[in-house]
Amino acid sequence: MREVVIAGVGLHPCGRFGDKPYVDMGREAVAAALKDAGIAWSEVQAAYCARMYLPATSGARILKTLGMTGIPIADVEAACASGAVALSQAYMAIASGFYDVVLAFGVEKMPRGFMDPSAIYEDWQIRMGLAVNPMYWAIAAKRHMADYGATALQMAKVSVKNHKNARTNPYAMYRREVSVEEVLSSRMVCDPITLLMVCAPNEGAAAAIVCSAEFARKHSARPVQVAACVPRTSLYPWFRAPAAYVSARPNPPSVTTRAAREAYEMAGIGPQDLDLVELQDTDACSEIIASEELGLCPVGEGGRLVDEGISEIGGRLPINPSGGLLSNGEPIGASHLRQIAETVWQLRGEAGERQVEGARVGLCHVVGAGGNAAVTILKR
Amino acid sequence: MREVVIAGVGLHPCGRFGDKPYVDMGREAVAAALKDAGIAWSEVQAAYCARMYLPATSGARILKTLGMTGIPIADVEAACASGAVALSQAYMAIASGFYDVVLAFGVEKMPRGFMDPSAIYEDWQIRMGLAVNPMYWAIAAKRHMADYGATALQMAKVSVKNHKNARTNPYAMYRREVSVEEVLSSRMVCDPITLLMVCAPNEGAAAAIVCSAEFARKHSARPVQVAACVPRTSLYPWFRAPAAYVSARPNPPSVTTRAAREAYEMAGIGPQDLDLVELQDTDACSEIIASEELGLCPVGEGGRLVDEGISEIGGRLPINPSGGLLSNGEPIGASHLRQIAETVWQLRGEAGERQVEGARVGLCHVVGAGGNAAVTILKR
Amino acid sequence: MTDAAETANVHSKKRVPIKEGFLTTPLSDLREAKLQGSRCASCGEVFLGIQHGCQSCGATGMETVVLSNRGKLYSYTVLRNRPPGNYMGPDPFVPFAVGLIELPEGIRVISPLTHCNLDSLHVNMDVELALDRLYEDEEGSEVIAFSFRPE
Amino acid sequence: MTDAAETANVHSKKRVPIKEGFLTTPLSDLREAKLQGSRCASCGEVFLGIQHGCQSCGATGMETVVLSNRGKLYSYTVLRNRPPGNYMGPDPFVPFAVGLIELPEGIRVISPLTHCNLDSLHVNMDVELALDRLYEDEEGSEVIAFSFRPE
Ligand SMILES: [Zn+2]
Ligand SMILES: [Zn+2]
Repeated sequence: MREVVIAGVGLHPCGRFGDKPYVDMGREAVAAALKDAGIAWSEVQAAYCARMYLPATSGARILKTLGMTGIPIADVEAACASGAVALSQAYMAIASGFYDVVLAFGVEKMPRGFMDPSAIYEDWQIRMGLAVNPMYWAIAAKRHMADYGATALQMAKVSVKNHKNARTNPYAMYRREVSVEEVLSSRMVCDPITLLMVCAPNEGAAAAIVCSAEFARKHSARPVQVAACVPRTSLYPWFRAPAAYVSARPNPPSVTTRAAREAYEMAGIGPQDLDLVELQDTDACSEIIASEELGLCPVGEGGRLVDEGISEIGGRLPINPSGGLLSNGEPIGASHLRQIAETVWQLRGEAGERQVEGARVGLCHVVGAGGNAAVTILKR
Repeated sequence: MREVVIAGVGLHPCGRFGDKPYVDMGREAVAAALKDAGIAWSEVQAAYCARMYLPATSGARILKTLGMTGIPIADVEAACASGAVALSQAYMAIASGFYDVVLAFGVEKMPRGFMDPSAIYEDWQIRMGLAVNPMYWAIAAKRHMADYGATALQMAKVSVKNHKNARTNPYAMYRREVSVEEVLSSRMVCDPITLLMVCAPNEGAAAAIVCSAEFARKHSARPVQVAACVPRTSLYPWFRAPAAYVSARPNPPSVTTRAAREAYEMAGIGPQDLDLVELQDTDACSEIIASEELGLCPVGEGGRLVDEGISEIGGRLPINPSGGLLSNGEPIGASHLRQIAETVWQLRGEAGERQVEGARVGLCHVVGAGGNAAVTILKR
Repeated sequence: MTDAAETANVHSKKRVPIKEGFLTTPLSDLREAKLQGSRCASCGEVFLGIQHGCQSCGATGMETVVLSNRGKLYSYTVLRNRPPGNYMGPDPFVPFAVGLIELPEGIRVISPLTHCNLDSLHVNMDVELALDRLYEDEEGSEVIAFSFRPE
Repeated sequence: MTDAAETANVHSKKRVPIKEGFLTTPLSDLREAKLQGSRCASCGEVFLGIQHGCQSCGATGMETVVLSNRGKLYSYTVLRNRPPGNYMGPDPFVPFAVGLIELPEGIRVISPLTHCNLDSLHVNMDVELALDRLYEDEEGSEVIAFSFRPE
């Protein structure tokens, strides 16, 4: 298999953009990635568009505005891991030699108001009031508190850290610092999760130009290697939306843990080698739990990472230097590729005030509906 | 690259199935394909689920009922070519050696009543009454008549042939023979297209177990080789739903023609080598035009294939021995894989009364919204 | 959900479960009906409702099993905002708790918690099943939903 | 679409095109307004409406171009059933023709055919633009749609 690199990345900011068409958002992210890579659109040989709430053939509709070059274009979806599916297909196509240059991009534009719960939940769940994503996070958080002593204060600190990191991220939705008191006293959503501890589904677009190392050498000044890209689904049981029940027997490793282990093995890199992590903080406690599942610390000690400053920029292992989902929201199709763009910039030393000094290896993680998760490891 | 084969196929019938959940339809097709292949679900290493109108993570929701084995599962979509995207991803994964056994399947279950036009069309097109798929086929047909003398009688004969072929296809939606007079006098939809000349979007599921030739040798008695699988998008212009305008300049080769040429080259097989073709007869004239675009006859002579009995079972080159979309309808995500299943059975000599004698090479073709088309060539 | 509906032994309306297969029948006496599930004959894993196959081991031999109406609160939260979509609970909205209930059959079920004081909930507390009419469907049948409440 | 609306020179209501960028402005006199498109400065391809880039060659330099109001009927059909969704035409439904109109600028546009006898249509016939009020939007503006009719 050939070495696979990312030659360029591009983002459309995360947020809410009213009537702005998703076609424009997607095109802007792709055009930025092509420019960053120094690669012409006509050189791209295939494209994968990750999206969850957009209509059929969104990818083709976006890309025709750059010129209809006749390449295969597929929309792909795996809930919160959609972007990782796009990236992993591009990875496979490049590593195997099928193609030299592939576009992996993701776009999301939510319908106005709340997400349609029927996209995920069954009718009876909606009627009984169980179609509430933060409910699952909160129930997991409450048990983590009971089992390991995680605290609402630790969760608040996670939120404070991520909001602080986002201050200088021009693509983040929220760029305002918040205090521990503000987080704890913000409106309760699902105990113990307050409004400032939870991420919002929103809009955005992200793109990565994936190519062979050989091709990149001729075009890109600063390619970043894709050392692993591992999307996986959960073994039974899966406790997260839209689960209705789970096993009370000892559970097998979580899908995040399994994806991470495979990624570490594929990359020949362990958690101790990581310089930064972008992970799925759909809520503040999810950062704590995911840190443990990814092997960044022993099980039950995720709260210490923020208590001891380890996960801050400047700490031993910065987590979510971009501000994470808490500050960027979750433009679902774009979310993993947004993490990828941030990590590429970090590894190139281009992250400005939120730069993790000397970063050489970064991990990106997503997990969500349908038991989908993915771990990607990038290195320079 | 390694040789890629289909070790087994399975179908859920095409039609309308009321409240039957898509999860059950999909599971039944997948279970049939596994049984046909003699391969256990636990041996499958990755899965691609093609679907257009179903909700997020449909693939994972269907496959968890077979047991959550933790493999990567992605939903893929490219309008009418969705199934070909699933198959081509499986092909790439096997050919490159990433995996030995991959499931490519497709499922569709339409919402009750008509398809939601906003999945394809823009608001202004819907308001002006332009969001009508058969309109595009009819406008193409009318011009083909003016340019080359194609006739409504030829179109009626195509419909008669395909309905006749479907008589003994247990998976077809319509299995009743019709007469030329019946076709011509059926309700006019869009001149010159009558109701019996047009296919219906409907429901169904289809699955193929794709694996390396080496793996198949140990499991499957009758593997069929995937000689080419080529999904492509159109160059500008693209005249088919939801196009609003096209160029009046001389047009480049159509996406069907380009996909076919690439498939022929990849397979080392020409149109003269084909023993049967399953192609996208969304309407009767589309069969005539696609025959020309696929190089089955010179441009303008597609009508002769049916006039002279060439495209009948027993003719020199049977087209749509399954009954085509006219008899099976178009369960969009499943449609290409339904063609694949039919062709696998034909190449194995298992197609019963509709068997094409001695068939060794078959071509499957789809084309639709977003400028997507695909050509797959199978051989034994 | 009202106490009146819960305690009514005699009723004239047809009753249907919120999801086919989730409850034992008949539903004429809601104090007698229970949650129903499927047990894998191969690995023993227990699931809620009717299952065609085992999500854990993939086996297809499944036995119907009646679930205990007493369990322990494995974890919980309180929903402070009206759930989206076609939520059938009280209007105007009243915050309510949702728990993950561990049953002796080896399954944990997500369920609303009713008839309880939101402030007195705690992990591992004993809870019991409560079946109540949630709404009336288009055919005029009473749709019966499940919840748990402190014992 | 009514002749009254078409011939109204004086109007008090705001008028907006069915799609932003499809028509020249102002829309005060519908006999003067025309279809509007974009021409690629690089390859010369012409598109309907505002384009950010050329779908044919990918260049980004696009010039606005006013499209001729006379063209030829390249092909057509007649819609015999009510279109799905939010179709704004007459209710009850009246069958109408749709054509692919070839304009001298090198573009063919899909357009309803109005003010015509459905039986007298033929390929290559001369047609001309007709702009009419299709409906009134939520803000009370007249929404102007395009069609072509026999010259
Ligand atoms: Zn089992
Ligand atoms: Zn151009």
